[in-house]
Amino acid sequence: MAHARPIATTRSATGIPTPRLAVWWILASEVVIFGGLLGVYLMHRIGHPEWAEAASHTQTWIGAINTFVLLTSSFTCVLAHQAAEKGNGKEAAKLLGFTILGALMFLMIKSYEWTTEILAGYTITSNTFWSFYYTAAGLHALHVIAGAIIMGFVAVDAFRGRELHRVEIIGIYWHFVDVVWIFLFPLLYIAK
Amino acid sequence: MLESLPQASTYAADIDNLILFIGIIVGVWFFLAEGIFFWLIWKFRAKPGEKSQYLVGKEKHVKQWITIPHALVLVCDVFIVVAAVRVWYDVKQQLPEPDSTIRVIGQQWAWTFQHPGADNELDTGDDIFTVGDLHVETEKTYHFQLQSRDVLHSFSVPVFRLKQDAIPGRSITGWFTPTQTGEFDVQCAEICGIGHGVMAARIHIEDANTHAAWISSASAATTP
Amino acid sequence: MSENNEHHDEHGHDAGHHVNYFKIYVILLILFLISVVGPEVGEATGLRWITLITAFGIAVVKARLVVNNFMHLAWEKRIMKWVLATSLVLMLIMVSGISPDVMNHEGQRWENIAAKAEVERGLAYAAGYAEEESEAEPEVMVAAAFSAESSFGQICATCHGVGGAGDGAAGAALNPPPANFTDPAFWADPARDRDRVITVIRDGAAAVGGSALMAPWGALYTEEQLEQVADYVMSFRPDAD
Amino acid sequence: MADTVADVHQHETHGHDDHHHDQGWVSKYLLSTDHKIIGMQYMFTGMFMAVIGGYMAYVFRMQLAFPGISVPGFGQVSPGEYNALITNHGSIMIFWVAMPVLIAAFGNFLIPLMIGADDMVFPRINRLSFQVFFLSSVVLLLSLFVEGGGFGGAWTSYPPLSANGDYNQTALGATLWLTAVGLEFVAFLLGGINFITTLMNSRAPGMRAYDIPLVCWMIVIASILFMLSVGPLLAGAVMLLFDQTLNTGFYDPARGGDPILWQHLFWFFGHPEVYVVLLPAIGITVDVMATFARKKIFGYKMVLYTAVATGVLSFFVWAHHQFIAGIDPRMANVFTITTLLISVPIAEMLFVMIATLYGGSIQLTTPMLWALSFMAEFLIGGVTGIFLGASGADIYFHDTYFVLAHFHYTFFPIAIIGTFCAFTYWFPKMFGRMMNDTLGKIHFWGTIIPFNFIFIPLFVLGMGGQHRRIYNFQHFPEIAGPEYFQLRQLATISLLIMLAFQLVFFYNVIVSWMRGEKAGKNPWKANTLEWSTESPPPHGNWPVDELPTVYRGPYEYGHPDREEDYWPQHLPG
Repeated sequence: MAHARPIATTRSATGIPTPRLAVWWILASEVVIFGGLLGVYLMHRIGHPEWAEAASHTQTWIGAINTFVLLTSSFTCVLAHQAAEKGNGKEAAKLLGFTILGALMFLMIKSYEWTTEILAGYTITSNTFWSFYYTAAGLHALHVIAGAIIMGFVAVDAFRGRELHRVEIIGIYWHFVDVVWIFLFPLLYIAK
Repeated sequence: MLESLPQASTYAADIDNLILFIGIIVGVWFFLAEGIFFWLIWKFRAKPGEKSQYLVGKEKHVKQWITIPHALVLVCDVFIVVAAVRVWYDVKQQLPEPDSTIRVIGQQWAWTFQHPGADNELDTGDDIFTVGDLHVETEKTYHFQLQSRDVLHSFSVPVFRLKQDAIPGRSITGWFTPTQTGEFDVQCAEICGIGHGVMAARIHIEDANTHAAWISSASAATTP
Repeated sequence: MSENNEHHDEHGHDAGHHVNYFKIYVILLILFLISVVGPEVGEATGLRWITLITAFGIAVVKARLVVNNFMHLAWEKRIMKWVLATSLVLMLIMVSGISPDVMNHEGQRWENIAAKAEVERGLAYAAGYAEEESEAEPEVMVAAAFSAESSFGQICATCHGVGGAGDGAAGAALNPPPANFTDPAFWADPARDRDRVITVIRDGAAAVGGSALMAPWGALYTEEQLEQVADYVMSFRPDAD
Repeated sequence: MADTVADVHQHETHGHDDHHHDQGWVSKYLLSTDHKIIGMQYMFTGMFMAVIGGYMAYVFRMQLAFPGISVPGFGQVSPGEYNALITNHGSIMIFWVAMPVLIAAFGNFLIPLMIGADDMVFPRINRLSFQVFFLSSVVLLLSLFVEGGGFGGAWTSYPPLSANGDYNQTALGATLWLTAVGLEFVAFLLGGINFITTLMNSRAPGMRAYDIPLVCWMIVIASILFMLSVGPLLAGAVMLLFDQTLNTGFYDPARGGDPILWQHLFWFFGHPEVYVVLLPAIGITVDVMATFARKKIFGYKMVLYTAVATGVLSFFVWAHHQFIAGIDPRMANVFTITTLLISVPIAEMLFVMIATLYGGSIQLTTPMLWALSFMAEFLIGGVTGIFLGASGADIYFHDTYFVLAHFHYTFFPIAIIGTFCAFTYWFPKMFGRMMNDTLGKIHFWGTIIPFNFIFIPLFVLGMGGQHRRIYNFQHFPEIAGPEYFQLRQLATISLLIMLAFQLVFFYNVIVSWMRGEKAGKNPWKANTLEWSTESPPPHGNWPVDELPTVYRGPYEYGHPDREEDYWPQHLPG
């Protein structure tokens, strides 16, 4: 739809372009959401040494593969930003496509992991460690899904050479999702 | 209306005095501020042909009108904090040697009281359980262990000026020393479901003889 | 679009920083390997600090690398750094305010009995006492010698009354009102036999189609105790001897 | 910068015209992305919810004053219904009245107008924000009619009562309530990002940070506070939702959870939330006071800095709501100190308000009466808060009617007085016509006087040990005496009078809207930018090539160099 962009959107009193300013604020609010959840988890984890036993049933190598996948997708995402800055929309779209592929791989591995765990009897109600495990990883996975969908739209636009600045915006968001996983990985999988 | 409530514990008067102390401090500020406020409204009401003054509020001698009261508020705060923390420490933090220990258990929607019975020890065979009636002896120091079976409750005894939430899974210890005989309300002060309004109990503060008589009669009733 | 032009002007600030993204990526991968291998070493050698540093220390380094180089926060205006730092500091404040109550299981004049029991149960289970797994007896909070009468007096009587007449203090507010066990009409229904009384006490009245206000109490009693309480309830029956 | 803006103007001229004509009623009023329409949508939804909240107050006040009667328009109140009424009254008044009206409605309406922009920076996100908010209102109202009735676990929703249907007997109502609150938070996160970025980036040329009207600053500071405090509660709400629906044990002590945790998460948000609604109200009253006292604010920066200080401090005080809730008693001392510290910036703001009157030329118009009464009434709320912040006194006062009266003396000035103040002040700008001043004053006195007679008796009752959320006091002999009943009846009758006077307001709005005197651009002779355009402002606020430029601060009243006693921000020279 032909929607006129208000003049307000084009002003930039801070020197930060408005979309990027907004995404930083979104990230600030995400930091407190994940920070709250992980902070609460951390307090429980320290207070409950017996959770080490439950945590030993998580599959570290799957978590590790997923970390690798997300790191790589972050890498392709930043390359897409580089391409977009040079005005190369097609290249940016291709790299964003790789990033989306990374997201899908992450989700597939995640579903496999959860399936095996649930089949082994570790469900969200098994004990509070598992409740935290599924809640935190699930909230993160939701962000992965949302990011991948938005990235799809951005990639299509970028392919047609439109709205190239959005590549950077979705990139910042995507790296944040990666950063959250960087902390989730040791918290849920490694610390025994 | 606070004065119509008896002060039936050792710290009830402390809490009332603290409230009075804070009341005097904030009362002075309140009437001063409202007084000046209404006086200014009257004094500077719009008069035809008179233009308002242009005051920026940047010069130091003008700013004083804000900064000095500002500092005074801070000083008053310090006094209030000291007074409040002293009372708080006395009621909630320190724990005098008890003469007896009782257990208070909240559940939807009644209070169960576990009295130590004749041997003055909890969790023995002669403990006296009552629902809705707490019997204590005046001038004796009691510890209470507060527990809950289901949801949050709050053990509130207005005449003691005492209140403490009961949390399922936890045991919270507190103390009181009754100073006056009589029969008073115990309330639940934390919403606990549809029966919250009926979760009442009575505290019976008795002198030594009456209390001993109650213990023997209650023991006789529960242990056949 | 004019916006894009302006956008690129604004973007001038990081044009001068040609980050070698591939280099950063390789460093991240190396750090990632350390964070996987390190804890294994830590566990094998029993040195807990190795685990903590390699797991969490490396995570912080990795996050910094991503945030600074991929998200370009390093070249962003100072205000956004402050905003993000503030949100992190707030989380620290939150955790330090909450942890005395939630992380600890006891403190001044309070004790978290349930959490302690949970820790103990879990540790015992982890230590390999497999038999503990078989439904460790749920703790009855009032650890006195069990008697159906006193248990009824403590728990049931709040609604059903000490005499079982449905006249307990808490019962007055309930709709439907609590059952009156001394009323012959109540027992007139032949379905109300001993098994059903046990079921209702254990699983709540809703389990047999009754009011949800009669809560399930099964967690409080062993099967044997349940029967005793049920017998005590049955003893209110007017035609019981 | 100026060149760039001019370029953009030319570029955008075309776009706006395209957008403007041939709009149906639906796309103009329901699906509009215009910030003014969205502001109105928020305001009317908020006012509708306020009517529902007021109706609830009427029902349970009747039950308290005349226990057991069949309340006209409701019927007999059962304990479960009573709990649902007080729970939803609290939730509605804070989340669905104070926030949408003060922040979202006036934020949407005022921020672009006051900073000289043609719209919010993300108009479609803005619309989405309202749609999510509207959905949340619908879900909340639905929750009142599901099986078991509305949620009755108080607006604080403490688990285990809220986490388990066996305990609260309103399993579905509780889940819907929680969902509604969660959606509402999402709506305000979306709206908040819009307010913040708009203020930061889209100011008119020449408008420096200290030229922004305080009300805009306050709404944005409030949005930032909201954004940074709500995260942990959102996470906590997901956990509570899982406890309710999936049977997890986050708050179940028997399974390694902790009920205290929710209280911390709730109040870590809940206390900043108080300032989230307070700051916009202060901004509104300060603006109105400056206009009608014809005075520059006595210390613009002081107000701004104290607002920021209040915001920062508000993150350190949350546990004063939990002094006796079972937190470690040593922590209470820390929180007593921080809580009393917060009285310093708040007192300073009120001092500034008082000092602003000095040397003024005070016109007692209806909006000014509201602004002045805000100061007078809020002070009562403020000083009674000291009793509750002092841990020792809180042992007695916690969860009594004293607390209830205290926070109504803060929230009523904020949500009701603040709203009426802003509404009567900006009504000419919103609808292009003046409100009837006589009717406005009748409404003012008919609201303020009964208001005090509702809550002063409740202070007294609280002192007497009457505690909250009890549907009938007959089981507590000490507080069931006739003198207590007289006070309760006094409060209830005052409430009825106050509610009746609101009809005057609605009558006034409708009549003024239809046939009020035409307002013109600047009926109050005020300085800020919104008064430099038509009333009501057209789509795009100003003609595209006439967007204002700012030359001075917003409160230049009574300047000695000028004949008129006001000096609008957009006039050069």
